[in-house]
Amino acid sequence: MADTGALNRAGVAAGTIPRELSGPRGARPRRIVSRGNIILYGTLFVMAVYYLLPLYVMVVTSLKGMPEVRLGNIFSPPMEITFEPWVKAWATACTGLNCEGLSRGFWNSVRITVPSVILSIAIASINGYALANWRFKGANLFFTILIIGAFIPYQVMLYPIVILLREMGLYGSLTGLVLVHTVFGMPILTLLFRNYFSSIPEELFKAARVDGAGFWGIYFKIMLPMSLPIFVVAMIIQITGIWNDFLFGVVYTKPDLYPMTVQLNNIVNSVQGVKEYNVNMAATIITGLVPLIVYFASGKLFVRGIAAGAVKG
Amino acid sequence: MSSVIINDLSLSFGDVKVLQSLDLEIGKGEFLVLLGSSGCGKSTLLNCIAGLLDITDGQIFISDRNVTWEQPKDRGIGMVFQSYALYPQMTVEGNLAFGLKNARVPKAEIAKRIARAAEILHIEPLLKRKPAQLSGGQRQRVAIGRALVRDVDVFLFDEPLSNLDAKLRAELRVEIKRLHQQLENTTMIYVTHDQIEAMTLADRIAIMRDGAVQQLADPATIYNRPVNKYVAGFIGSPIINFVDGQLVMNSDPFLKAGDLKVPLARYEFSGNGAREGNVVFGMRPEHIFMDKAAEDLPFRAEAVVEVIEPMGADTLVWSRLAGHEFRFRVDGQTAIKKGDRIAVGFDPARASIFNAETEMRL
Amino acid sequence: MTQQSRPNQLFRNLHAKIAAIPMIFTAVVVFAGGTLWTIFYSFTDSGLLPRLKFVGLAQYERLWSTPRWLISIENLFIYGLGMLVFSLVVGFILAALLDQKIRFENTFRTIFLYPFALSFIVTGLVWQWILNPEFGIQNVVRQMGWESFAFDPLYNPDIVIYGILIAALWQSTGLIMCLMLAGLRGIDEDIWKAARIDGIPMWKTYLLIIVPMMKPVFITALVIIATGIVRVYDLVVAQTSGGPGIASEVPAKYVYDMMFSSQNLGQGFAASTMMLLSVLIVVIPWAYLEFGGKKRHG
Amino acid sequence: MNTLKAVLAASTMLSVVTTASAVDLEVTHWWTSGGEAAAVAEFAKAFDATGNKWVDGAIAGGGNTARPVMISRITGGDPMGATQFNHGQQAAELVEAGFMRDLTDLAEQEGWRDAIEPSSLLDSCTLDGKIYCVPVNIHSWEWLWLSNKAFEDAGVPVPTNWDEFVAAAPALEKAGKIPLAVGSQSWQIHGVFRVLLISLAGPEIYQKVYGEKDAEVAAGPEIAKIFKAADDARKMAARSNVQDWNQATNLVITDKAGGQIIGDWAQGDFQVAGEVAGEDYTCLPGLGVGKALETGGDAFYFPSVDDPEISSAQDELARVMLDPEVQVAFNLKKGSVPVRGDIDQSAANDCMKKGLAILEGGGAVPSQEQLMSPDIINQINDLMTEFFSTPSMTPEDAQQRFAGIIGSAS
Repeated sequence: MADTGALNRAGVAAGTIPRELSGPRGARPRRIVSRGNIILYGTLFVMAVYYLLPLYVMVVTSLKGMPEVRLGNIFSPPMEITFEPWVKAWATACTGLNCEGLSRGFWNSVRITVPSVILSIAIASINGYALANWRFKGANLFFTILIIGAFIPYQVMLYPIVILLREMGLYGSLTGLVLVHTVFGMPILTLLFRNYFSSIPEELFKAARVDGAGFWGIYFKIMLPMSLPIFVVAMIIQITGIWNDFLFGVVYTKPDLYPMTVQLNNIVNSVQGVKEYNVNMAATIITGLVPLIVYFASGKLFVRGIAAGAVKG
Repeated sequence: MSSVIINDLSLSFGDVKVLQSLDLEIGKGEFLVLLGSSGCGKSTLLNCIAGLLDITDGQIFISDRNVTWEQPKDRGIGMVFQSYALYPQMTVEGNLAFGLKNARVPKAEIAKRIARAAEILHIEPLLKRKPAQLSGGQRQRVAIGRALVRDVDVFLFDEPLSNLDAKLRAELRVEIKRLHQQLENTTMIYVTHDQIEAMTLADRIAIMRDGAVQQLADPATIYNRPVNKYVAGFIGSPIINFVDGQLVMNSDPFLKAGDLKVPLARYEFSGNGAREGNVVFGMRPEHIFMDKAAEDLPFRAEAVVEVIEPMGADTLVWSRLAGHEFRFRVDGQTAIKKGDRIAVGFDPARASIFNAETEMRL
Repeated sequence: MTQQSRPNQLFRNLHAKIAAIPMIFTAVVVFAGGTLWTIFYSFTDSGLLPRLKFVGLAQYERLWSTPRWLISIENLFIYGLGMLVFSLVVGFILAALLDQKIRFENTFRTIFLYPFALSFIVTGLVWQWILNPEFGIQNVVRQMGWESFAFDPLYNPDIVIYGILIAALWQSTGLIMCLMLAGLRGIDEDIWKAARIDGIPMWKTYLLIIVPMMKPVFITALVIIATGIVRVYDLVVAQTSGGPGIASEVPAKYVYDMMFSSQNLGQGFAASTMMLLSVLIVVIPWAYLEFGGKKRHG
Repeated sequence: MNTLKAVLAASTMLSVVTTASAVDLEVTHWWTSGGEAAAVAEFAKAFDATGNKWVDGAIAGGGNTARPVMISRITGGDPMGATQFNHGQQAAELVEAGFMRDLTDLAEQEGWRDAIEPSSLLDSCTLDGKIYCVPVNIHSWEWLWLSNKAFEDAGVPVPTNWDEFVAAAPALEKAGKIPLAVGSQSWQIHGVFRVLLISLAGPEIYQKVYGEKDAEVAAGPEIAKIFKAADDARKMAARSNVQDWNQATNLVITDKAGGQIIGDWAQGDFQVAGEVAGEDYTCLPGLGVGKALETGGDAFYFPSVDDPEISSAQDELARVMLDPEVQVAFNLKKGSVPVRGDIDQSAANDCMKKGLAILEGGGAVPSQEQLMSPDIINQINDLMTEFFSTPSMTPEDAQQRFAGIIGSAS
């Protein structure tokens, strides 16, 4: 509103303004409740309801007892809040004879996600850097294959990878699954990093070369410190992606190592009599909690990073 | 003794020839400006000298060493970029020290060199700041400092002033010149598209076009005796007047262009001599005079004023002379108006005449 | 040391090449190799285990005469078209709304994007619950007094794929919105000023000026959506398991079921080869344009 | 890589030897419902009693979800200690490729050939004269489970055969009940069809179609009748909208549905729910008319491993599974029939006794898994599912497609 003040002062200072010029001045009066605003905020509100509804239903259902769930109004708030479904989902829900709930799957997911995220990002960032700044003959060909690989339905490679892992003696091991996540995360991450590093002025890279830094020197001393946001983005993408993975977790590991999503599916599908929707919903929320926390914690960076990486495409 | 020698250098990307068989020899302590419009290959040439681009053919020598396949860091060069290219995460001091650390220069020596560079460039108070906290001019000083601390024989400037506003540009230009004078034995190769920078800074200017050098000479020669029509048109502001005409070689040679007839007895033809035929006659606006100042000149005529562009110190007059458009410069205080008929004159000895087909100087 | 001759090309950028070994391995051995292996074995009658008994195109003939495959293709087509159109339109509209200098922009954006953090398994389970006619929306509306209200997409073979689409859109439009928003923010303010001075209505400015300017963003969004479409699997498994009947089957599930449940690898490989083929027809020209042809030099 | 593996195996062997013979044996299966889990616990208990440890590898979501995981682990070189499969052709290729242990010696030592009844069960485990699996139970599909209370509510008597059930459907509908509960998974729908076929058309026709893959019979009038009956069934099941079989069973237990056609494993869930056969629910083997039961079931396979410690644990488990006491305990919980002919059946409840009577009367027919490849079974599954979920598809169309699939299998 600084402009208005300036304008008003100018008006006062001018003093003798001809009558015909003394019409409206200053800022245009803004109506908060204009028709446009009603439509604008109305639409946003309706959309927000659509997006929030499932979360609401999950939370509400998970806090109800089974008798109340059976009453059938999924939107009504719980009459009597109970945390039993949460406890059950976390600690005692059964798959076959294993009644440890999701807790085991949680730690498995942590054990799978942490090394996978680190390895996949390390490799992809170096790939992106090599592609953006150190183009060598054939680099584009490999990159093109890699990007096309991003579109190949996983099913096409499911079986050959079983064979590959078997030949390497890694089938069913944590290492094997980490490698699979690294391989399948590579196309999109490499693209992300390549685009980001390409957007860093080339002159900076040239200056570093004149200053005597080599391939690794430039990567660690110049590029890495400048790329914190894109690394955070990559981490967000990978943590959510790997945490949420189901297919690889189920195909390439054994039950000791099942990640949380697989356990969730097992618990939800291990119906013993009636489906315990409240426990299922609690289990669902618990499973989604980690990526949700990552997302809420990273907030703006998530959005900004996506923009930086993807818009340049 | 030569500092940088470029021998038959070519560069192509696939089928596209970017640089074609260039030969250049730059003396120790010389200030060479590579001048040309964008896309002429001047920056590419600089990158080749720096070793940032692999050349297709030819050789590069720096300080009598064949560095054609050396890494940039081993060539004994420092480089300053248009966008400053300061490492944003490091302080000014860190930026200055980075190259030295990579070269494993002892700490004490690094401190000494930074102190010296900071003094020369007046950036001592900035050493602890990050680049983002600096103004454009300060950043470019730091960037120059980064080349300075490397203690190298050759400085490469890639349009270092193009991102600055006019006032700062003038300031830093002088500073670069002073720096060059201070560092007597340092060779500087400077790429720009700004002819004022080129004229003010250069010992010699290489004018480039389409990956080839058009003319390599000192600024005065470039200005007074451009080797071809392109160079004549490129250098000088306002732009040189061109008139298409015929060269007639009677006892006294003269230019005939419609009703215009200019005696060329005083014109110094270049070595390969002059032949009759179609030519382009060039005359710089600042070499055309009016009224009294024109009285003693070998060529005089009457011109009609069409447009007047006052520019403060002087005024640019667009006039029509014997059917041809001539721009010329007069004093800023002039009282002439549109439609005035005025007497103008010039000395044909200061003209440049080019073959209409080859566009080479006659 | 002064090198007089051109060094061996193989050793130029040696570090970059070493660093790229994992990428080259992935591209060549896993992606290209694995794909070729699958294609190769699609001409065999491999059952539970791959075996080299060639049967020509028999697997493909059977594939295209199997109703379940045809339904899968039809579903994928509907789902894909729906995802493309609605993701882009809804994503763009949401982005445009958020770009009106509104209050609580961050809150709204957070709300629209959070489902993207959830897995398809979670998404599928939640929407299965909400769309469950006994407990979900249908029941609630009926309890409110509209007795004949019917909304049971997951139990109606004719519209089940749209039930899946609703969940998929819920999960993924937020991402598209974010891309679009970034694209909108990247557009020069002067364009808006010019359009206002020229008196062009806002919707027209968007449609005729802004959207064409955002072509790269749209292409990126398109590629991201398209990648997800062909892959759709977890969501269907969690939401309907392909049912009711086989009404919501999708190709990825056909492949999986054929390979592992019917113990007919050959048939599964043939189906995945068809998926691959359709993807490649779209992607190869795009990838070539985007990454193959263009050179980046000063 | 193989040397490395050998070294690793050797080193683990050493460590095992020093720590006595307690071996953790991972057993994968897809038994996750209440009754099933209780039954598995019997195996686990008995196995743990031998000093070894049962590591449970339950995979939920039914055999179609679990088998891929098991197969890829075996072919991927990371085999479990033992794994469940259905009898028949599911594991045939794994056996052929040498992934499974030959149990012939153990079988002779333990005298399985004499003990196991019907002998066709062991035949299904046999390839080239060698035995590769341990059958643990006999399951039969041909059961109709009825809720007594549901019929009471509808005011009609509890039916005693299929035709009466069909006739009672309108009354059930009127009382707000779902006449027939059917889980919408394809294997369950196919199961309903097969039960109709074996019970209403008889085992000979079943043998011709499923065993000999006779497309003419499949297109003939007897099968046409079955498709008519299936048409009735799909109408009765129109409002059934559950997925899993035990959800459907639960509809019967809670008296929301009149009945369900599903195998004898449903009995386990009736028991867990505290229902009593004859009082709360009624079971009609062969739909009350048929005199034949499929005798399929589950079997355990033991992947070959190099480690002798694990091999001996596998032997131990195989022995435990066929132990007469364990057999009884397990099958009681599971609701299935023991595979041994030489044990006391007195603990069996009413329904089980009815089933045993039919089997003793020579009514055992091989299960579909023994007769057909999974590929063909899945094709029929899909067809039946399509038929049930597409009201516009006529029985005639469906039959024609059915005959086509049968023809392609021969």
